[in-house]
Amino acid sequence: MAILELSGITKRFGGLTAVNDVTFNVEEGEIFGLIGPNGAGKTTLLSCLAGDLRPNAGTVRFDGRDTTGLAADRMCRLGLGRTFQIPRPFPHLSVLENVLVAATFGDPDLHGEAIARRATEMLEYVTFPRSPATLASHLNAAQLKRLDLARALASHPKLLLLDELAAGLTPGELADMAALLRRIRDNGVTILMVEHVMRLILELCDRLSVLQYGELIAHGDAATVAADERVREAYLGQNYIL
Amino acid sequence: MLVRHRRRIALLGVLVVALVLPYIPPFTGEDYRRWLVGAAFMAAQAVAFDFTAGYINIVNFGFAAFVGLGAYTSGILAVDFGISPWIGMVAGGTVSGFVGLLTGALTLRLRGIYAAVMAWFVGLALMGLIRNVPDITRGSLGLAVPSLLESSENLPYYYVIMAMLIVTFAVLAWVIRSRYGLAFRAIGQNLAAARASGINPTRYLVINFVLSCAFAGWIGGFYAHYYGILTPDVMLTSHTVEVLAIAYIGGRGSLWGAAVIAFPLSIGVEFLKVQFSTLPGVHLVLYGLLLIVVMIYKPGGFAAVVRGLESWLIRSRPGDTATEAPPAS
Amino acid sequence: MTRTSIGAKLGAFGVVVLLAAACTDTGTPTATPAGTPTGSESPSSAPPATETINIGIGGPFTGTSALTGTEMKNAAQMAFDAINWQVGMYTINPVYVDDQSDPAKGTAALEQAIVGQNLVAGLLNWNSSVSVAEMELTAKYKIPWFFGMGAAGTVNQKFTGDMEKYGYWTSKGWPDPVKLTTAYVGAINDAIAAGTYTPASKVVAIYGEDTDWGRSFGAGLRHDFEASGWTIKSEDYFPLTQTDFSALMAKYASDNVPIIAGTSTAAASITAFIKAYGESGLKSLVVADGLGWFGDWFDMTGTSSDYVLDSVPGFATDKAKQFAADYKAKYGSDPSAAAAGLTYDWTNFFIKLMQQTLADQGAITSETLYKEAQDKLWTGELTYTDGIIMSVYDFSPESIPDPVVGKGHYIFPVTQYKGGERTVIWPADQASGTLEPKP
Amino acid sequence: MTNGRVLDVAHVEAGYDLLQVLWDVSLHVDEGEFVALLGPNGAGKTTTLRTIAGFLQPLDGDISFRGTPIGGRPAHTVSRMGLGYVSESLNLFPAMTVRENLQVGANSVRNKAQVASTMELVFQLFPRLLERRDQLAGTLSGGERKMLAIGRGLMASPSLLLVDEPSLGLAPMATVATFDALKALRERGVTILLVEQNVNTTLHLVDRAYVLEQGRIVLEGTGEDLLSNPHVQAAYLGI
Amino acid sequence: MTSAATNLRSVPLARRFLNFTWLTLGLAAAILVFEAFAQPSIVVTTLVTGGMWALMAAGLAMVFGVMNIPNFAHGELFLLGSFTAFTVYSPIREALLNDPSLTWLKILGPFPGMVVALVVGAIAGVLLEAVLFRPLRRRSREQWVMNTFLLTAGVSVVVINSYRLTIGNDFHGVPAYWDVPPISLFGVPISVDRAMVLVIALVTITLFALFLQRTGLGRAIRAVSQDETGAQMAGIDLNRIFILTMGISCALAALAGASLLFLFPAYPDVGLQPLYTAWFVVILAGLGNIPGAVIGAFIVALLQNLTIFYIQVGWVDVLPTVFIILILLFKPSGLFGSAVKGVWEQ
Repeated sequence: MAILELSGITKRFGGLTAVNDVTFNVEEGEIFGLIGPNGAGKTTLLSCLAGDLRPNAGTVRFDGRDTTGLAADRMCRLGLGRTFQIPRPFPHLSVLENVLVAATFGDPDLHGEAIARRATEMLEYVTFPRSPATLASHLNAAQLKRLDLARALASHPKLLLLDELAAGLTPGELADMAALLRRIRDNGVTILMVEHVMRLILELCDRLSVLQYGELIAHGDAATVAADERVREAYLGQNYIL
Repeated sequence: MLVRHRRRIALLGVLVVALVLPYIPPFTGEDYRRWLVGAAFMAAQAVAFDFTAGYINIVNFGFAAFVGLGAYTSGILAVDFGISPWIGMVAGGTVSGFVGLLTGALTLRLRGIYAAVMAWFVGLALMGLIRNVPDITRGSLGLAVPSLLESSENLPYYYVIMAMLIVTFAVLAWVIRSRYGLAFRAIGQNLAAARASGINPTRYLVINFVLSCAFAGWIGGFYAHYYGILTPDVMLTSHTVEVLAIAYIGGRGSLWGAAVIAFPLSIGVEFLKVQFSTLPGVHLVLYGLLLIVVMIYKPGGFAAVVRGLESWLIRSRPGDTATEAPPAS
Repeated sequence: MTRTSIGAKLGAFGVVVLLAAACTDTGTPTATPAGTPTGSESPSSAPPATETINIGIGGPFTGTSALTGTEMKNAAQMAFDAINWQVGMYTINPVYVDDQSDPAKGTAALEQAIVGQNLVAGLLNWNSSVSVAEMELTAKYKIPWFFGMGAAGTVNQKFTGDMEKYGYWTSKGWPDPVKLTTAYVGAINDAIAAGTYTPASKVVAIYGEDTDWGRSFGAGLRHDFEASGWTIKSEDYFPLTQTDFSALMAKYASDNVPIIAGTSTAAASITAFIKAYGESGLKSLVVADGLGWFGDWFDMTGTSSDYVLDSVPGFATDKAKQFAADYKAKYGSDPSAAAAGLTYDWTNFFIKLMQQTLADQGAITSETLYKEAQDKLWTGELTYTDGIIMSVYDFSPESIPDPVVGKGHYIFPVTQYKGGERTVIWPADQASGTLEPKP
Repeated sequence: MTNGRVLDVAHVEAGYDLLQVLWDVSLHVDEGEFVALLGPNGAGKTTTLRTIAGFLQPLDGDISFRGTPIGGRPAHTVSRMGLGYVSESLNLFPAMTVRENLQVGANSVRNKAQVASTMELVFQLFPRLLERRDQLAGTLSGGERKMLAIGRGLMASPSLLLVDEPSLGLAPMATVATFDALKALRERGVTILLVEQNVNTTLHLVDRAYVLEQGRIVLEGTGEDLLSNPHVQAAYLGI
Repeated sequence: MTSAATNLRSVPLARRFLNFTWLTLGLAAAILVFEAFAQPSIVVTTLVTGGMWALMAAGLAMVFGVMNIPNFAHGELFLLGSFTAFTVYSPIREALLNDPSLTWLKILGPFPGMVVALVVGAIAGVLLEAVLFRPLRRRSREQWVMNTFLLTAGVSVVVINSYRLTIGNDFHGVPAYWDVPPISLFGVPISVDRAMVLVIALVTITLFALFLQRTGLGRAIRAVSQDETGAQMAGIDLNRIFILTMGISCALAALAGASLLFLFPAYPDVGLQPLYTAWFVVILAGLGNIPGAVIGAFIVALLQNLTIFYIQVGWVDVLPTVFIILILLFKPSGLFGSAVKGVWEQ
């Protein structure tokens, strides 16, 4: 069953068409990859389906209902968790409070003691390396990414949108992250990830879509897409050392 | 846990001091008691102001206009309809809250300085409106308003305004400790992340504005029936600056900082004014300088100084390892 | 949330420190206030004083009307200087009550003065809103206050509404402006009747500063003009500080109004208004009540003020000119007749009242002063005729709290300007010329 | 005074507020060299560059540029001495045209002819910028912005260019183009200190490299040496 | 791209409403402009008052754009300028009164005051930066915009009351700079003083614009306004630019005060009205947008004059304010606002 169905999504900014007639489904329980060169419209597409932007045309169906144009907070409460390309913490709240915000407002089913419990659990779940009392403004980039992830999970999402979560991680950290994402998926959360790091994509994703100049140019399982001549040509380039 | 318990006791202590203050010389004098009324009036306003400025990070630069709107509502109800000031004050709060709702909705899409200036313009427009409908408000002719109490003593008024300060503080502090407070702070610090965490910013922003403005209007009603005369000048920007100065010197985002510092500050200003009566305006110069020095050297205000002292005391007493307990749970 | 415990203690500490400071203040005698015998001669020349009484002098010494307040303070000092701050065996100690044009600040200052410095009585103030708020305090402490300049009808209503209580605001230094507008309308209507002035239409544009004074004056004009068959085309009230009137003049030109009438008490504002009128080339007849209050009005307006109507004498008599010169010598600026001149007269009236009280009742206290006000002032028995602005200052049971307005009392003939000179044009028995329309 | 030593960083410690990031970092760059600073995220690479460029005060240690100590000097002075810095976030002037951005880059150069010829050089290096010279920087694509940032860094004719993560956020194609440009620069004799995530590509490109881990230099060597270093292979190359 | 503004704009109803409102606003604007031209006196008055607000607003906009300081004390520089001009011009005027035959002095007399005011304003600006903003910047840049807003509010209180204490409350003005009969512009009589204000404003603003566009220093100022770090990388000394910016901005305000002395005499509160109006202008135009501020000044002047002309002087603050609120509602960054420096996103 598809948890997310995009059909004919188009988003224009003035004269520029950032996303043009994009259609694909994300199946429940899979890890779905969205790749493409810079400026291809990946983040815009993500914003359209997370409720930050309203598409000019097309519909978004999430979890069986039409959610086109619903605001981001509504989407979150419906079960859509997300992380940002550049992490966005609440700088003057502690790490725990950061996660508490999402547990309190992101999951309508959670009440009372359970909220604090959820927040603590999520920090443990992502193996957050520092004290929960640390102020978010004192964290480094990698820790902020992890905090973003914990916060996204605290709203008990059915679908997780990850925007370049792996950017800037070392190979060692990358392996940890891959394991963590797999564990999240195994716990029943569907993942849609936008990523540049091909190794992670190829390793994790069941299926891939490739976006270029706002249009889908390839679609399918990782091996097929990686082998697609158009993709290699347009996206990977010739002399790139993988 | 111990820390928070002690904190409550300390605040209660301050409250008790404030309540018995009119019986301690020289505050037994009517003139000092009037200063106390003025101080408590400023404190209540500053608390309501900080509720917006310190949490959702929007400075309501038209604050005085909301105070004035409440005052005028209550005053007009009393003068033209003979409605009891007690009810009028609540009505004033309601009207200010309603206009706060509209202003909150207006400023929704704006951040930082734009929202502050937008609120300022709303305030200026309100003042202009009051000024230009003299048939209703008497404009600059001044609206004479009946008193709240029979007595012309300051003491009962002091306890009325103290009660209003306590209610304002208690209600707003309670809201801050609830999930609403968490939402306010989240919105104030990162709007996009707050949305992505399931917070509907419209809702909380408007709730915050409505509450703050409603209390401002209610407190404004007290102004009307204490001084007995209203002119559009109550809505002047300079009055907002006075409240803002107290809130900031008290420390943004603490509520209690503003409430506590209002007393020494506004009484101190009156005191200076008497001391320097030969040089009218010196007290304002000193006040301005204090504001400048605080902004440059202690932007966290009084609350930050206290927190610094506190953590210094805690550190210097190793036995008392009070870990920072997570709030709002 | 926030950490409070030590914060709270510190707060308490702050209060205690403040308390201590305040205590030391009340423990020591109050610092001698400003201007106490500033210009006094050597103390030995005065008879030895046996008692000091504190007299409040109100006014907006800071804030937006500080210019007026400062002039009032200076003029009052000059009046008291002249008697070396002595009335009989009493030495007068002035307590300056700075209301900042704000009822809240004003009442705080006044209550501090009354309680902290034991005022016996007080005089003067400027804004009506402050008057209304301060009336509560004079009633509460039974301190008689004299000649408050807050003019608006609000003060009268409050006074007459409960004279028992608010009678302590014994008298106003300025009548309800409504009473002052009749003269202009009379002058204009009489000129039309006499055929010396033939306006194209009976239409008026009213303007004024947006204060209690300006609005009351405008209301008076509206009432009087409408009563004699005129139509009001527009009414504009501007801030006290407004100096740019070009758009307003464009409007008058477009409306083609034959008469523009109004007032402002701010020198900068009214002179700018007249200047803009001159530049605009309008032919309308202008009533600019208050233009002549300012010593150097003609320097500021030049020939723009030609054919403008006004009804204030400014410093007309030799005595008044002497005062203006003395004032300028002492304080370095030109006084206005409205603030400094009237204050000087009212202060002298107050001194006379104190002297009379001492003579009649043998002591100067709040009670005797109030009784004197009731017995002699309100009845019109006690008047002041040595003024530099008005010939007679007096009250009557019908007029109080206002002074008696009218011929031989608090009123001025309507004058018309030309080349900086004024010609009295109304009432007829005092007139030395007739109303001339602008050619 | 070693001849040809452009940059000498000796025992530098640095950090933010209460958080120390660098411990005893020593490195040097010689005339004409292409040196890389590698390491995992959060190791302190950017902090090192920021400290050298004068945006951070070192807590301890010495930094000298062509023999002159520059530790703790404000950024603009360091820049004027001939040390160019291309930051991770580029810091372009979005509402100025490409040409104006370059002109500002030559802010400290008084000689107009020299500015013109350097701009010529930048346009040769990045023909794309020439095409877009009158376009606002804010409207450029990611790769073009990178080029502009490097171009701006070259405008003052620096004798050393610090480049922070030129591949960050770029699609592989654009990354390749950027590396090509760096290679070309190097061939023109510009001394470069490069910070990179992309260990494999970088090591193929540079003369020497340092590996920074948790605020300390742990390895140093030529590109080839490090490529064959077991630690590097295990931690960064995934072999 | 994911700002709050775009979020809300994505609601369909709001969008339709928005289009509708733009249409209405546009229509209203067209009618207003037409009305204005039907009355040449409004056009002339607008040009003159717009010129004065432009001088004030350009400086305010620049300080915000470059230094992120919402200067609440901008009006006090106006005061400083008018008092300086008064001090310098008074003896000149005295000389003219004694000997009216000095034609050259009659023509050139007012200029020394303006020049000195310009210099004094610049010095005051430099002092403000050196004594207040630099120490604050060094300590913390957190909440910078609001902190400096409050800081300048404090400066305003201190300056006004210090002026009151030392110089007093008197109005220090001159009846006219050039005491000659009014000239006629489009058939509307206008005093030479007012015409000169327009000339001075236009010349100053043109020079200022050329300075920003064509000179290296001007480019450096713009560079700092767009990216401080980038500017430092290019060897620009921020402190010098800040001092320069503050100096120029304050000099402009002081020049406005000086050239308007015949209309606004020097007194403690004289700066308030110009300050409010300048704020109107920069908010309407978009904070930090200097050319926008110049255009905005004329728009605000038009609004004010139309209000006076067709309604009442009293509404002169209310109606333009309501109009600005409407504009902000649908264009949160102002008429010409751009997202160059996302200050409101902080």
